[in-house]
Amino acid sequence: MSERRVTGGATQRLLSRRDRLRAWARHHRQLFGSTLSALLRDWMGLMTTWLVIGIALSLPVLMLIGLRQIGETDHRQVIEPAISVYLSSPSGSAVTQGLISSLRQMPEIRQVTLISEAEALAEFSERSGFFDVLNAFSENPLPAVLEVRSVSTEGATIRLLTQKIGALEGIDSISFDAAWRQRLSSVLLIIERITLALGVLFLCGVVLIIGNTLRLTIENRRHEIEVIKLVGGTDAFVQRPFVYRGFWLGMGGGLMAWIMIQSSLIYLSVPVETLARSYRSDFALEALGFQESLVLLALGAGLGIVGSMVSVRRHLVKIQPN
Amino acid sequence: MSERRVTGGATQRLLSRRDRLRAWARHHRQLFGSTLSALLRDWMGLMTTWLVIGIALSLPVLMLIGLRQIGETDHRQVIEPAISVYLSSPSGSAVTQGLISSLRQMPEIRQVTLISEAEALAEFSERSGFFDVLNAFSENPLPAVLEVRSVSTEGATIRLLTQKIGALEGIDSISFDAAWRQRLSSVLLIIERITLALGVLFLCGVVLIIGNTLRLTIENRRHEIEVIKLVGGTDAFVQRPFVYRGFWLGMGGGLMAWIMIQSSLIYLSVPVETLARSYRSDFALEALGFQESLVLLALGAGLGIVGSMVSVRRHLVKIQPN
Amino acid sequence: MLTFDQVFKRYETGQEALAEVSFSLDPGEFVFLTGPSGAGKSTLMKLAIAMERSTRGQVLLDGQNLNQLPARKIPELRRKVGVVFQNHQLLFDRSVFDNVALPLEIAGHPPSEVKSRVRAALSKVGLSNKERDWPVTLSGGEQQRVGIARAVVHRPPLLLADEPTGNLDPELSREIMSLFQQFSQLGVTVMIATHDLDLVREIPAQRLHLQSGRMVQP
Amino acid sequence: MLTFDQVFKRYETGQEALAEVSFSLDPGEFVFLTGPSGAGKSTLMKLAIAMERSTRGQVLLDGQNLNQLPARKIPELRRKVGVVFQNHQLLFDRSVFDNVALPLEIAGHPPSEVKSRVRAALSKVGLSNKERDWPVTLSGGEQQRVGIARAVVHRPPLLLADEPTGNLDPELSREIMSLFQQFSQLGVTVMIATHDLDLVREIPAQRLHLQSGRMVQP
Ligand SMILES: Nc1ncnc2c1ncn2[C@@H]1O[C@H](COP(=O)(O)OP(=O)(O)OP(=O)(O)O)[C@@H](O)[C@H]1O
Ligand SMILES: Nc1ncnc2c1ncn2[C@@H]1O[C@H](COP(=O)(O)OP(=O)(O)OP(=O)(O)O)[C@@H](O)[C@H]1O
Ligand SMILES: [Mg+2]
Ligand SMILES: [Mg+2]
Repeated sequence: MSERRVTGGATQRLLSRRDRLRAWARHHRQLFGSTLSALLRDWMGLMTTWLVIGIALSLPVLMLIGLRQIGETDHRQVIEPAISVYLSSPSGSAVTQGLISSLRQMPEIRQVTLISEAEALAEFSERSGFFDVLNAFSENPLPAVLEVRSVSTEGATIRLLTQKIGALEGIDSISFDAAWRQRLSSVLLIIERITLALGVLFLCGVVLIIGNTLRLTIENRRHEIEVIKLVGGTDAFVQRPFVYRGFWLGMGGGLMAWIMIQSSLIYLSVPVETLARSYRSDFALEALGFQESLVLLALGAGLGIVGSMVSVRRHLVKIQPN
Repeated sequence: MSERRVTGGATQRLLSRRDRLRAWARHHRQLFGSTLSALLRDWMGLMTTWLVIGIALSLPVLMLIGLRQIGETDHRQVIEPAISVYLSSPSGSAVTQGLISSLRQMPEIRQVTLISEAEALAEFSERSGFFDVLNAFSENPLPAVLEVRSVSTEGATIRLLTQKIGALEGIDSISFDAAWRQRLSSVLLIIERITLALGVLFLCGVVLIIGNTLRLTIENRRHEIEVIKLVGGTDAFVQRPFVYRGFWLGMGGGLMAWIMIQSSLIYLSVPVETLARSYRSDFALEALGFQESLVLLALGAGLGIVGSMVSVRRHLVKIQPN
Repeated sequence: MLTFDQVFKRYETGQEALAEVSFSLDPGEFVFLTGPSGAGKSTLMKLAIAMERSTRGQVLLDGQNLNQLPARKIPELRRKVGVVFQNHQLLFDRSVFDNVALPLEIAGHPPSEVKSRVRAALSKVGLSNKERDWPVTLSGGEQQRVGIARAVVHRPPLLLADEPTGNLDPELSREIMSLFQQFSQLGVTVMIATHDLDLVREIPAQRLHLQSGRMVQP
Repeated sequence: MLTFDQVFKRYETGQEALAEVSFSLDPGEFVFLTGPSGAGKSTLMKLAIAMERSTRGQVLLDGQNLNQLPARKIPELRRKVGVVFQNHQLLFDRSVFDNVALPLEIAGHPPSEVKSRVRAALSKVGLSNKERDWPVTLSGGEQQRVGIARAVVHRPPLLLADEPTGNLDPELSREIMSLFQQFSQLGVTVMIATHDLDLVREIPAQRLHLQSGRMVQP
């Protein structure tokens, strides 16, 4: 199991490959716990770092959740260009039925929804807020409307489609609410820009923070590193604890982010739902699920390891005993 | 200028009060520069810390700017309860003129604006997006409207006012758009909550980060502190460099925040103005002025000094030579 | 100048380092402190500069009872004492000059005076040419001499030296000892902890001997 | 075991620390390295464990030319050498046991073996009862002995000791020296830098003498 080598008469026991592998595994096992408890000894610093990382992780994730939720509930209905076709005949008429079926046969069209005269009135008074005024009319002045959704979302294609529909029979007029779409897309543009910029900024920030924290730790343990190198420690041996520290820093940061995200979602859910209700939308903030939580933790841990890789080797090489 | 004291035959020159004051001022002058250059020597760590502090400072400030801008431009018009009074007589009639003047005499009413039938139609079609439909009417079906703004913003008072107005002549109906107000105020509630929570969180965060950075520096200079204490350095002497370090950390963080805020405002101004224009609002993001910039820097520096006060003394006392 | 009265010191670990130690040094006196490794020599010196407090008994320095001294008075006290530490206690991120200047800067002496005094102290220990060097680039003995220069630069009335010649060759040791003797002739009280019995024999001075924390006849 | 061939060392500061140093140590040999402070003794030892590289000339350890050794081979080399450093180089946040265990843990020895070997080494330097203590709570001489225990715990074929008895009383110094002699009798090559001429005289061993970086007759 182990060989003995005689060098100049002295006996120094050399370890076999299997022994060294065992030692390697032992070192990893031992570091897994010992680095965490070393970090916990300075719990105030650890909490600060975890909080900073947690904030840096949770902000872009929260914004992503917001965007995703918008996408899942209102987004498609809201941003998808709808062509409103005002009919010249009543909704029940044969002309209208013919129109609907010919529209449904067009490959460019994804969906056709009929909004009857009564529905149009309801929606109309709802949106404008002038309920009382409409009561002034003895009969419903509004026509029935077809809401047509195209397959393409591209402006030029839709304009062509509008012309094609306009040639059909039974149509009074066609409107394609470009102005309104523009507003919404500029809101979404802002949100997307912010999310993107913050996301990139903050993920880089996390790597930077972890790298920097480890750099300070290395600086603090300079003497220890020198001594270990003096008595024959390899670079890998010296580096290993810092990789584990990076892992714990990122992991804890991920956990903090998880706590912050879940509590923000709970904290915000009431006003957001009130708001959504007032628009009669079923928009609701959902907390993170099990899988998503795992992804978040893994993201944190991964960034921690990346941060340690980025920073540690560079700084360790510079430390040479003298 | 200086006295000589003989203790057991040995001569140790003791310094006069004036000399000591000079030495004190010299130490401060010297530290002002030397702490900054010491920080700059570890420029990567310094930049990271400055960036983190900058982000922590700029986020709540940006949100505050957003809130303030909303308040200055649209806010008052938007959130102030407007009572819409639909008239039974045309806008030019004597009845309407009488109604307007009697409303103007009411002390509870701040402002009365007449929206003629034509203006109402324009606004109506604008808001609802159903231009085409309204063209279907041969004559304008809408009545003239008075927009009445009350002095009070309180719900109950306004309801009373509504009843009082309802008793007047020449009125068809009155509406007070409570639902819409509710929506807006819930949006603002969310924003305010977030700003408040983030603001408190982030300012505490800055103090914590600075305190923690200094703690690590102290840890790193433990030996130096021990030696200085051993050769007769007072606690104040030992503490002084760390106060200056705190100052620089906070100051630099404030500067970073300033850069981030100004560039975010520039970066966001285009989409925000596009959006505002689409609502025909003159809402615009203004960059920070000279005074505000100074306040931001002072805030940073102040938080830095607070952070150093909070953390340094506590940690220095614990370091005793052995 | 320095008086120990029935001093007893037990560390928090339970280790008893000194027991019933009594002695008194007059101004200008020169004494050796000897004893085997772990006898309590360094502990005795730590008590004299309030790095540790005695468990029982009184330590008096320049008339002040160190057991009753409030913490904020300690810096002032330490400025009266020059100490050569067993492990040098140099600052490795400052030049030799700045290391030696430290006691003067803490006391607030003007730069011109600092300069001339530091140079004088360095030349006394034979390191005039190393003024701008960094401590890491010095040999063990050179570092030890920087520590000696720092201990004497502010001309303290009491000088404590813990193994000041441990890393020096016999010739240099003799030079440093005669330097200490000169100080003592100027009225400085000097106490030197050492293992170098050759030197102790050569120099006619009182000798305090510790054995397991007790003062015994050598 | 260790060969210096026309070695010349100039530090980056321009300081010339060694010039034309040539010597060779056979396995099991026991030599003293003497010379005044700053003569280059520590520099010579630093070259032997690749802490510094020679400016000119060859250093060979166990047949390997250290000037041509790639950086990743250095740890392996250092495991073959036990070094007692002039300034101990102990880790103050680990217990005495863990300090001594360090070379074994780096090499990956199993815990049970680490335990028995560390205890054996500590008992050889007379510190069996200090196993769980922290280095700060030790006297200067005790710290030095921990450094000695760490240097011998992994039974290296080459032992370099830089001023190992600087903080020890004469009696303890003699014990430590006889410990080193025992090692040498077991085949370990031993080189000891020292100022303690009494000890050098007492022990019949070859003596290398440095003077301003050159090897001269003592
Ligand atoms: N901070 C401490 N805590 C606990 N025990 C201590 C501490 N400092 C010293 N000791 C113990 O007290 C005893 C006396 O130590 P001291 O350092 O005074 O010895 P010394 O005479 O200076 O020895 P040396 O000549 O080896 O330096 C030793 O056994 C040591 O282990
Ligand atoms: N890292 C370094 N950079 C520059 N010069 C150095 C360095 N280390 C040592 N020196 C110089 O080289 C010379 C020899 O130093 P070395 O440490 O080898 O002496 P030494 O014989 O061990 O002395 P001592 O007995 O005092 O320990 C000294 O003049 C020293 O100032
Ligand atoms: Mg001692
Ligand atoms: Mg040396």
